[in-house]
Amino acid sequence: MSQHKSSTFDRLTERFLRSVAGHVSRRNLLSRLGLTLTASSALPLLPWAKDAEATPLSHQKNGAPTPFGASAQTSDDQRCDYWRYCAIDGNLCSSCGGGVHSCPPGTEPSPTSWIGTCFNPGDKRSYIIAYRDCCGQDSCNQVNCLGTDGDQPSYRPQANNDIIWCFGTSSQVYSCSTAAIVGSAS
Amino acid sequence: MSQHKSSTFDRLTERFLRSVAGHVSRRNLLSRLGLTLTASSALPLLPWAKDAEATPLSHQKNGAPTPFGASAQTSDDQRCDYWRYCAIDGNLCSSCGGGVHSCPPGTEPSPTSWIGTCFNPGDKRSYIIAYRDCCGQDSCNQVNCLGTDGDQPSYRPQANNDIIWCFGTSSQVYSCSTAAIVGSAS
Amino acid sequence: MKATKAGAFVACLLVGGALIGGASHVHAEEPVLQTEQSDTLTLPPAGPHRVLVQDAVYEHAKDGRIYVVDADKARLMGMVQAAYNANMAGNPAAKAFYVAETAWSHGNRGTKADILATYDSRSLAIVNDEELPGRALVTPKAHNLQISADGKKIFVYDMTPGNAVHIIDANTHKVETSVDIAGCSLIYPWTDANRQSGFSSICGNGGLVNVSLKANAVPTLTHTAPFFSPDIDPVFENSPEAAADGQAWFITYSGLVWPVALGPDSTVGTPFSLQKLAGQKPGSDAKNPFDVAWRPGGWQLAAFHRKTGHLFVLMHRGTFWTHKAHGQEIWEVDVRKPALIRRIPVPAPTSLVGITQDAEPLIFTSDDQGDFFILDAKTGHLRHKMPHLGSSLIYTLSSGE
Amino acid sequence: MKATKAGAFVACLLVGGALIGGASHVHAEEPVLQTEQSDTLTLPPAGPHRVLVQDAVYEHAKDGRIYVVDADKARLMGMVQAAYNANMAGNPAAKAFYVAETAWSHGNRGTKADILATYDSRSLAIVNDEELPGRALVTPKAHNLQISADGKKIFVYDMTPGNAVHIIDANTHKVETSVDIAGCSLIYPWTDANRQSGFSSICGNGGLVNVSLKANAVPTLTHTAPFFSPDIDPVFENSPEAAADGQAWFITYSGLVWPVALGPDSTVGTPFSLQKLAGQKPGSDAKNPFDVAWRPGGWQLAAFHRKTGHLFVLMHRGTFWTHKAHGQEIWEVDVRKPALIRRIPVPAPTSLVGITQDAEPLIFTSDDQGDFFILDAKTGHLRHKMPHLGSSLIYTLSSGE
Repeated sequence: MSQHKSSTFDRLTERFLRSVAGHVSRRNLLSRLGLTLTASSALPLLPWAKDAEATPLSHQKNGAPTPFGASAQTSDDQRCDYWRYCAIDGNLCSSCGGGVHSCPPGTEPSPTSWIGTCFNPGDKRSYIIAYRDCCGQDSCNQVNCLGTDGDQPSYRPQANNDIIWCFGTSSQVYSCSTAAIVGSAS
Repeated sequence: MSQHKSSTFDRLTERFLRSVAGHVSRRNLLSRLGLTLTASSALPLLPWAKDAEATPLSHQKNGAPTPFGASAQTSDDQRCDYWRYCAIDGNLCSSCGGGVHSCPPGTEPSPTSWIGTCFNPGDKRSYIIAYRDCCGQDSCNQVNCLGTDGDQPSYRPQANNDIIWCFGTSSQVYSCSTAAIVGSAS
Repeated sequence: MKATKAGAFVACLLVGGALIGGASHVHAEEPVLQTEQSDTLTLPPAGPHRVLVQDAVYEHAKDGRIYVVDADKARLMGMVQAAYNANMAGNPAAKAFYVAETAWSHGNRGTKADILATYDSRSLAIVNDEELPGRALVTPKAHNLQISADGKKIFVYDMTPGNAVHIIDANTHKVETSVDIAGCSLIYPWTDANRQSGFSSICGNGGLVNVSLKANAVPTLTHTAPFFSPDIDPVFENSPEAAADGQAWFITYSGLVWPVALGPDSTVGTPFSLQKLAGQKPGSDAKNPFDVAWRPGGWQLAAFHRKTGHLFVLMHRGTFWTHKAHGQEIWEVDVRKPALIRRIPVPAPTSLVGITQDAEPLIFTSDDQGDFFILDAKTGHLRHKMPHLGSSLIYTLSSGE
Repeated sequence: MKATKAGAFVACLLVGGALIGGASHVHAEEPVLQTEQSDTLTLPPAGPHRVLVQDAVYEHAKDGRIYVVDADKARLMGMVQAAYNANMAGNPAAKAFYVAETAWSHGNRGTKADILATYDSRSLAIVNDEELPGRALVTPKAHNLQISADGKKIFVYDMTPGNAVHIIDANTHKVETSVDIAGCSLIYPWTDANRQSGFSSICGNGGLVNVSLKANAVPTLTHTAPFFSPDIDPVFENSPEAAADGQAWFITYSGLVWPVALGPDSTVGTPFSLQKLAGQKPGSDAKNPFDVAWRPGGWQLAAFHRKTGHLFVLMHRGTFWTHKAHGQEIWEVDVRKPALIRRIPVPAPTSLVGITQDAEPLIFTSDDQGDFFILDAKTGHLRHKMPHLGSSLIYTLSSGE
């Protein structure tokens, strides 16, 4: 009955995530994340690369594996159809005084994030994007976007864009979301 | 140079207000207000009656001493032009689950209030209205009104509708405003 | 001495008021309007059309709230705070309902408090304001706060990002125990044939974990084999389920409905396709994301009327990965046959569909302006629009739901 | 043991990332986009067109905020919380600015905290988060939080409903002393010819109280005789004043401007009528409320450009008691002559007018949709509209103001 498929890497990281997450108290995990990991290295990567690869060519448009990618643009990171935002949910930090991978002054990037795989129409490659929330100030409410490519429910947390990804920051109040390239998926 | 005029009553209550307010610590005053006064009896009345009376007849319309009163209605207490709302500022409790002089469930009427004098086109009388805020829940945001008849700056606090009149309630969070008749001014 | 002054102050004011009132009767024939007391209203007992409406206030989430609405009169009856990605649970017709919320002592900073607030359903007074060991901070999901069918236990989902469920005694308001549900999330409570209670959660592998609760015993966990693929066709978190009999209807992004009898060993039934019930081909999954079809989507995207077994699902036209798009129609399905009963157009694209549980049910929808719509479920016609009830209306909770 | 696991976890992920990155170069000729670090931006040094814009968020006041705006580029550069009828003070070009705000530990209940937050102007990091003995809860008024001209003292107005001003040392952030100003309110700081500092407050009798502050001495109070009638023609609380020279321009509801030299013994000058400067008859006061005329009104209803001595006042057509109506025009007045320089139409009815203090000044206005407008003060033409910057834009604070 199961249609479940997953790569070895996937299974390994998932099992690991669960083993860490299930047995570590909140404060322990938070402090450990905060103390030992830098913002860029702490990504629990559950890559969506395989899904892009799994999409047959007949189901692609302009080489894009999803409808979002097929109509995305690469020049304006303050619009929702910017290619990296295929799975973003929330305020664009680039419209709030930050940048596409920079937090606005007065906020702090989360060392954890959810992950999407987005198609760049410029080089026809797909990239793994870490959507790192910027935390500590309230919702900045300039350009708000909802990309849902590969967005899964919270029982797949690394692919879920509803979670306030402010684990390990000094305040868990959500301000905006960034979209940093953390790897190529093509 | 002064154009100041005031009734004896005015001066008395004002002097009193100042003597109480100036020398009593916040917690003392609050607890005393909360413990010894009921919602209806604790009104520091700085009546605006004299202003209505001071308006020459040539400057009245339909017997109303102000433009608000001249166009007010007496049937719908969920609209801003209801006669009692001549000096209200905020959400109508009558639109939030309360009534014109009743707080919505889950909120608490302030034992203190600001005071307006409003003209009732129904009986052509002016009444002193106590605008008692309902406190404890957040701004309920249904029908929001700003009546400014007789509204003076906060250096005349009993005539100022900007102040959060939640002194003496268990939470000073503002939800909505009521408009209770506390006397006739005609 | 200060106390005396304050006393004199009050007396003086009362005399002032009386003098003014006394002077007034000379003016006109009509009786002078009487002076009025201030009071606080209490709600009448709830009928089946009392509904709680949650407003997440996405732009200012610290000020989320729950509106208490009389859906017959389309009247707001009161509200309570539901701060920062809050959840609500309970029955507006019962003695109390619950709000799980989060606040910080300095607003956006300072000490964080995760709270389970208990409200009296009639007075909306806060009965208990318990601080929790934690709760998941996530755009609100109904199955992050649930109550057991007997009303005795409250379940709070926590994510640190580890996964746990805190079990709270509804009488004492204290956490009895916390259950680790590693790799799984959400709470679907059930009661089995032996009146044994527990809950199931959805796991990242496409299966379920079933948590059995026995008095004075450590909770026991069983796992159901994976039955769906989270990668290819996940089930919606807001799929409807009834705690009383543990019957869940897990709806997938593509439009399949998995009937699952939840219990200590949950039993997964055979799925049916919503689109096939409408004579259409089944919706494609992630392997074919470009296919445009009618698809389920939204936030509170489905509601279930228990007595008739009718499921109401928000549907829209779109490709795969449009699972959060607003519904354009409500598809009413008899899950017992299964058969499509009707397709009801909505007054405005909506992320929310709700239903009351009585024999004359009302349907609820919303829109992006915070308007709230009340429809007659029998005719599908709009009965009331409550303009700008709030800003981000995301959930309804009706009496007896 | 747990720590080791977490370490292995990170290593595993980094290897995973590297593998994926490494495999990609076979696909296309173009270089693969590089992986990126996350960081937090810091503001460049402020020029004269850096402006703080306060959003009271009336509908959700717990989530009030202050936007930092580059008015040349019409660009939002960051924001900080300004909760529940907050006030802001300071100079965006200085090292720090201040926000006085109020929060409750459980959002709308629990422990109340009145806070004076100090923000670094470049990083927007919170430098100090001092709890205050209290502050006035009132729709924000600029003169409820002020700084002495030398920047060494911060003044916080409190109302319990008694009236006091807390004086805070800007270095230690501690309350040095609290001054009772019974029957008076608001804070207009001044420095006199002897570089003696203090502040004046407006009293309910139409006069001022002047509070002189001397190092290591009890503050001394003097009273100025009443010069206006609060009943008949009150002065606006948001009348402009400069701490540096203590020169205030108290504008009345009817349209009079009272020049007052604030100090230990404030000197009240002769008022002039704004309407008379425009060749109109003076606006009526409360004794004749039906007269329709051009009148001052709004919230931040006036701004003062110190170097030129030009006063910018929001004016609208209306009867008396319309003192909170939005402005339809900005009247630019040279207070030294006095003379009306220009009448500038606003892009949309506005409760706010602001001005930068440089030689190429910009004018700011807003509207009810939270749009922010930036005008060239020399031409009066619109330079930029920032759509929906916020929701209830009520104050601006420019560099050097």
